[in-house]
Amino acid sequence: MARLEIGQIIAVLKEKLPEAVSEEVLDGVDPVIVVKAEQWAAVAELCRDDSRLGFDLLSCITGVDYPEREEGAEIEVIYNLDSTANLHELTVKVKLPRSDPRVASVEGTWATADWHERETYDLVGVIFEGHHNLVRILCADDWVGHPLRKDYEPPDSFHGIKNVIY
Amino acid sequence: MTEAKIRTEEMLLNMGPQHPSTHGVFRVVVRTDGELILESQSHIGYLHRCFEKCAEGNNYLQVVPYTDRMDYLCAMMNNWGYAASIEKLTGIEVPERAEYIRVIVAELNRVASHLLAFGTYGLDIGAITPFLYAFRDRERILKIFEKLCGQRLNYSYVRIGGVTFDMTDEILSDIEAFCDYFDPKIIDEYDNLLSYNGIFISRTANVGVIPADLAISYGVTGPSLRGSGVPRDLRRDAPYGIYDRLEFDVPVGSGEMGQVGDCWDRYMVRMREMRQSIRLVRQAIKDIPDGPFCDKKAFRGVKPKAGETYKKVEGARGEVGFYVVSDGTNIPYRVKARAPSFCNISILDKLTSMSDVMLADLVAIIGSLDIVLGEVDR
Amino acid sequence: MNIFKVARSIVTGMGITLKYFLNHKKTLCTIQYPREKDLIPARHRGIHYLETEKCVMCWKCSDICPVDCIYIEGVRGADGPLPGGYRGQKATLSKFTVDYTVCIFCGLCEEPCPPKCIWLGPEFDYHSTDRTMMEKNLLTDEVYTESDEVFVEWARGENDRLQEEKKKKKEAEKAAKAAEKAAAAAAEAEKTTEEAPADAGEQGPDSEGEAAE
Amino acid sequence: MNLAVFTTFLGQAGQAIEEKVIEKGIVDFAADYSTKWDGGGEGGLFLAGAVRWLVETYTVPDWVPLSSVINGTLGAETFPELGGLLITIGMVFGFVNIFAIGAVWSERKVSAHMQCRLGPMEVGPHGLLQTVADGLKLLTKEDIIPRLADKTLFAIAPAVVFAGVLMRFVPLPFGDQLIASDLDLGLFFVAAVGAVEVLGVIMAGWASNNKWSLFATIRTATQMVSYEIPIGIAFVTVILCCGSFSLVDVVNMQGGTLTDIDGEAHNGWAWHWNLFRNPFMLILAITYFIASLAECKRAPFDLPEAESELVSGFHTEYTGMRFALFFLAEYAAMYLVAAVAVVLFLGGWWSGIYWVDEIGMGTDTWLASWLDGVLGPTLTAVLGVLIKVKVFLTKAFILVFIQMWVRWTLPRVRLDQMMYVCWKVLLPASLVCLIGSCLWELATGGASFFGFGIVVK
Repeated sequence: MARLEIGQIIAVLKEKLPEAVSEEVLDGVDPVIVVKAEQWAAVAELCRDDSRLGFDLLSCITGVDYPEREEGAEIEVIYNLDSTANLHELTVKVKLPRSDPRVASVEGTWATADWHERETYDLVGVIFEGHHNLVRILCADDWVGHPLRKDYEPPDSFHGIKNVIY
Repeated sequence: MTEAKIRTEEMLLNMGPQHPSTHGVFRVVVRTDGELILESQSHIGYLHRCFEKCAEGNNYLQVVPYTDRMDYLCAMMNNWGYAASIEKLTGIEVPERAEYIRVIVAELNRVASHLLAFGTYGLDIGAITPFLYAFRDRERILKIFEKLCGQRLNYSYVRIGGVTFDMTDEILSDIEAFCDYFDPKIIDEYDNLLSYNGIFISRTANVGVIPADLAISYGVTGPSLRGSGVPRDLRRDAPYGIYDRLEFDVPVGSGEMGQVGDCWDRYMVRMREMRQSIRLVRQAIKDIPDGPFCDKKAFRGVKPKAGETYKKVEGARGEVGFYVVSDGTNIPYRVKARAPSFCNISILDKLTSMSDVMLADLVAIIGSLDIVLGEVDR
Repeated sequence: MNIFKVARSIVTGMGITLKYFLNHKKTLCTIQYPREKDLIPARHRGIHYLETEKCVMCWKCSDICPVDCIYIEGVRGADGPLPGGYRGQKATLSKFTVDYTVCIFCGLCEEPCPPKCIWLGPEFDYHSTDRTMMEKNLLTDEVYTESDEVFVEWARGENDRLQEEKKKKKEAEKAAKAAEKAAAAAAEAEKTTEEAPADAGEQGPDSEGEAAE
Repeated sequence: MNLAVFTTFLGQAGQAIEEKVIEKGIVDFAADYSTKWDGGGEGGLFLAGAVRWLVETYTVPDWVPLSSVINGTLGAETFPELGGLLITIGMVFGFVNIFAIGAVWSERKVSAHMQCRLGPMEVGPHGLLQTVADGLKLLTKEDIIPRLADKTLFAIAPAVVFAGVLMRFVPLPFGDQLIASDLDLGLFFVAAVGAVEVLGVIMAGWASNNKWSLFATIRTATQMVSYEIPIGIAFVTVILCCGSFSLVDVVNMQGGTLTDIDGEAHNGWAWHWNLFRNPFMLILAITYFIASLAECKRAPFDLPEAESELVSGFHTEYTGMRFALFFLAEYAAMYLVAAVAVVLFLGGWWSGIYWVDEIGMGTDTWLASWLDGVLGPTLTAVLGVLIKVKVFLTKAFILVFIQMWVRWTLPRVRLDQMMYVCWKVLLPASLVCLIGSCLWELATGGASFFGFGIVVK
């Protein structure tokens, strides 16, 4: 149980799942690894269960929409993992196509992913496969569109309530 | 009469969105068998105003007042979390004096927030007087903040590159006077009045027990996690600002009155944290250096280069995190706020289904998780 | 739980409240609000005030406003051609209002102001029974009323008219110049027998403009 | 009614009373014309007699519709006690209202002073009239009945609750001889009629058609029915020791001039109160007080109206005057349980100082004789009555203050804990006290803690 550097973390991941990590961005402000969408569930399990990694806390799930990017990787889902015992952290990205953003749900791995994934679905429109109750959480159930998509246009009215723009 | 002949009916009860014990517009649909809760389903979003969308339309500086309104009870920590993330992104060095001022105001704000948690928790359990005492003392802190930055709740005080106003000697002496007034005497009085009250203990001990692993899995952070016995405090584990230079303890729940991780433990962690916060404030006041209180250039506006970062600070309710994506303009491409209350309250449904919870216990559990709906719904 | 422990804790608690009850004159911490008022600190961020005579109408405050609640209209220029308008520094203002149904009292508008003429004052109890009455006219320090609106409407027209006039004047000047040039050119053309290019290209409005909002 | 007729009527009545008073003297007049309010004769109330006399003497004029029926049924011949009744009802009702107004005000003040506040300060000096203003506000409020409520039950429930409390005032003394009706089974009546209040609360919660109110209703039913048992046992113990169900008898055994089994007279002092009659009584008094808190739904047993859980519970749906009736009933019940505690344990109207107690009682103590000399016998008698009323009310008000004090200090218990306190703490404790008191009485031959047995005068 010790704090690992990002290189060591990647090494552990590659040792177990050599194919999973598709990209490593280590020169940014935070080091980021990009994981293939279809491998993400396995990576998540590994991150939590491997005692060297011990990422037991999922801090945050962020969905970002980049409509100008190349086809097939416009939507990024970013997972911020944290270890309460080892005190290291990891940022994992999954890139998804904008037309059909689907990624495996990790609510079985971290229970907190339940609400975070619902929120990301609600606001960015990422579909988390295997989530037991993927419905809107912050917006109303019958809201149309995903507000944090860059091409989102707010409706003029909602159930007769006018959208007043100051 | 055989058992089959007794027919009981389950009742679907709608608690909220307007209910005094949900601490805001939070709705729980509970299925009850008499007073016993069989299952609950939380509904949030009544206060949703899409802070993240607002942030995409404003420049980096203009987002600061929006962060105030997330957790309006400890706005300093939200300001700090956001400012720290932008500072990390741009590489702005914060002046030494500003770092000390930040610690002072953040810890005072933590005390104010915990005081409110203490008061409203008393109110939830049925004791009204502690609430008024807590508000009396919180008022003193708010007065200091008002003197310092002109506002009582939505400070917008901690900003990218420093703080808005300089700390004057008069305010420092006010803070010192508050610490002397508050620390041993008043908190002891609170403990005698409520914490160790027999009825209070019987209402909160062994109620809503969150085991440590479950708490971590549900992303519970802050005092609620420490109540479960996990000594995780970002001020110590991932030091930011000048916290690595200051001495403080991390109180954790130990199951003094019942099981580890019950409502009483979570409550008591807050009470003990207040003492630690006052200790931190005293140290910071002692060491505060002279110098500039802000980075003037950063104050005029920042334009980080393209990149992204996640920065977390220890708020009064847990980990306040900001994931900021910059595309090189002066307007953030994406700001995602990780609100501690959002994760903390998500455990509620699990808790009600896990053990026998009565209607009055549900109130106690929600109160002990200390949520702020402005933050849950953002 | 031990019944005597509970009883003792109850007695302790009741002792505390009794202590407060008996010393209530000393422990009193409230004030009788409308008659006694608390000291408002100097940095308090309340209702906006504007020192009109300093205003240069730069729109920096309305630009920085995160909720866009500051509305400014007027004419820029040192001479202040708008009759009845409020004279600022190098500007004549017809409208400078803050909508308090929108304002969040963040204080960001104070900082970028070059002459530091807008500031948030100690007043905080701005109230009304009508949402339309929640807009404050900083020029008069009063509620922005319909008669103000009438003036602003008129000023808008007047502004347009002034600009139009200015434009016309300029155009006329230009035309005159062009005509002069044309005449000169014609005089020359007479020699060269070429047509003078008569171009009165429109010049952008230099420094006056209408408030964008 | 014709104004002229009315003024003549009043004038005649006044003249007649005046003549009578002159003829008989005030004391005899009162003694003649009031039976209920005048046991001892000298302390009787003039007003009671006057009204009674009016009802007896005057008949409704012929021009009033149904005058013959009224005269036949309510007139002096068929219903001779009407005057006393009216006065009694008026006094009790007036007392309850004035007490409620004062108690609400003092509850606000007590809570405010405990919480470093001032409380109401605007209406009247120190906000004294605030409650009156609030009452007026409640009166003028719209009376809302939810569409899906059971309208009949919903409408009558507040009245039932209020009547349930008001009826319990019947056998309750306010001072020596000041009692609406000294029932032989007074304590039994108090305990029995208490159930009417539960009924009213159940009606209110059920008829509101609100799930939260229903919760409150069930809580009220469990709570009040359970807590009647420790209260009943406390009653039984006192009845066993005193040998009488009558509240007046119970009080009379705790002070004044006491007669023991041998017929010997003793001076009554504070230590002759039931509270000190034997060691078990002291515990019993505490269990009774705790149970009475639950009985009148006060903190820490305010589960039926737990504002942080049920949001005021069974009266959530009530507005205006109907809500005010619940409110009145709550405060009346507060006084009632306190007054019963005073009667049972704290010596009723006896101040605990023999000489003070004997003022106006016709005995020859130094204080009484001195006062007789200074004021004359009639005024001394009146003074004696006033002192006793004052002592009784003071004791009751101190208990009411303790109720408020407890409320503003303690958190609320949970439902199961409330039942635990009742069935596993209070019930065994009061049963032990009952048996203990019985054994004590047997062992000492009916003698009290201080050596001599007392019998009813």
